[in-house]
Amino acid sequence: MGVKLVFLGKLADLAGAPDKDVRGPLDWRGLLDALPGPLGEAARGDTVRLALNGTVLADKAALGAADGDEVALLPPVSGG
Amino acid sequence: MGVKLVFLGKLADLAGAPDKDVRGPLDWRGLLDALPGPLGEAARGDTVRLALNGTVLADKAALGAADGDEVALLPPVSGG
Amino acid sequence: MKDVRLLHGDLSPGNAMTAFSAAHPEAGGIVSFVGKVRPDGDVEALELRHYAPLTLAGMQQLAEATLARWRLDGVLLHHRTGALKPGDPIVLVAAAARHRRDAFEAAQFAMDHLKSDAWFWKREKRADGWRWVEPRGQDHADLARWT
Amino acid sequence: MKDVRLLHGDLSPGNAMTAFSAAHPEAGGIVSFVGKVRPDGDVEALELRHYAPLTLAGMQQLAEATLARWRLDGVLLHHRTGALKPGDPIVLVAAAARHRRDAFEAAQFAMDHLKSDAWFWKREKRADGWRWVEPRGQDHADLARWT
Repeated sequence: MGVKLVFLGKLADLAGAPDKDVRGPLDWRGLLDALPGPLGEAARGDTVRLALNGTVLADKAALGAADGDEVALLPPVSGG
Repeated sequence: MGVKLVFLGKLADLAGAPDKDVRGPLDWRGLLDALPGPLGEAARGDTVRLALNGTVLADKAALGAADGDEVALLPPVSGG
Repeated sequence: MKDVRLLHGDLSPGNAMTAFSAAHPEAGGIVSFVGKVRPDGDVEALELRHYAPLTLAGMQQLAEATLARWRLDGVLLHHRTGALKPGDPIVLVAAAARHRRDAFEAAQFAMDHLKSDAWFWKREKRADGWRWVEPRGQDHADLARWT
Repeated sequence: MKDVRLLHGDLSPGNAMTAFSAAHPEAGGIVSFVGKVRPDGDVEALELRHYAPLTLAGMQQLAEATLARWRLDGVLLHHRTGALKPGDPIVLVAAAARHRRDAFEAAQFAMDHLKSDAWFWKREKRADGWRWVEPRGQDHADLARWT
């Protein structure tokens, strides 16, 4: 059991899958290393936020995930 | 057949009836003469408007009604 | 498209909105307002009077003015007259539009005018008898927003 | 009172509004907004995705914020997720209040936030395939009104 990355919206298309398991522990640098090309670029963008186990992070660079955690990558939303 | 006066809202209470026939022709002065005490005072008030045959008069003093016409006295409205 | 009615009998917001929505499949958004006789306080009954030569024609003009001012697919104005009891719907206003902001503003515009600039007279019965209602200061302020 | 739902199946505005109105007999006015998949243009299908750990909780917080900001008897937020086709209702927002101005503002506040500040992701299918939708400039402007 590693860290589960969940890709929302257009990020799922870039990832080619809705989620992906990576080995923990995982910090912001490790996350970017785990994301290939366009997906990593998107993750760096100001409009993409991160949630760790259902809590949105105020500062993405403060990510600290361990095995069993879920990290969601949240691009700009659009509802209604 | 005279001029039919129609009293709306609280004016019907003051008049004691929803309408009243008076002899034509009828101008603004004649209308006030036809309306006893509190009803005449109310008619003079800025918030009461007049309609002649379904058309609201811009100037009450310009009233000119003949036998067969209908003059409505319209106090402040309240809907919805 | 306008759907303007002066109703002497029951006003059914649910049925009216279902029909209005079906009549406007092209609209992305529909805003509605239902006003009811409030059952709180001590109001036992309410009576709405209108003046046939003016009231419906004035509502039609209000609908036209609303359609002219915003980009709408349709507008609905249904207003009761006659005797009502607490909880009864008095008025239903709806606006269908491509963009929701237009629909919200149009519905408020129409409602503010029905409240204090349409040919209705309303009286309420309380324990101490019937009393004619005049618009609140807030109603006049709401209306003045649009001028 | 708040009625907040994330719906995986059909959203029925008529039934939901009938129940909401019955749940708020004390309210003098109820404003509703229904947003539908527009059948104009060339949108063939629409998909709404959500993120379970965030979406419903965020809607609940939005309902609380709406109740805290205006004097309301109740607020309703129903939002679809999953696959939709043109004409399907996506979202229903309603606010019940003593005074209509509160209800109109609250419904707009809730809707502006659901549109561009709630955890949904929307994509549309046209002749040239699927495309993810981002809020319009107008949506951001509508949201900024409330800050």
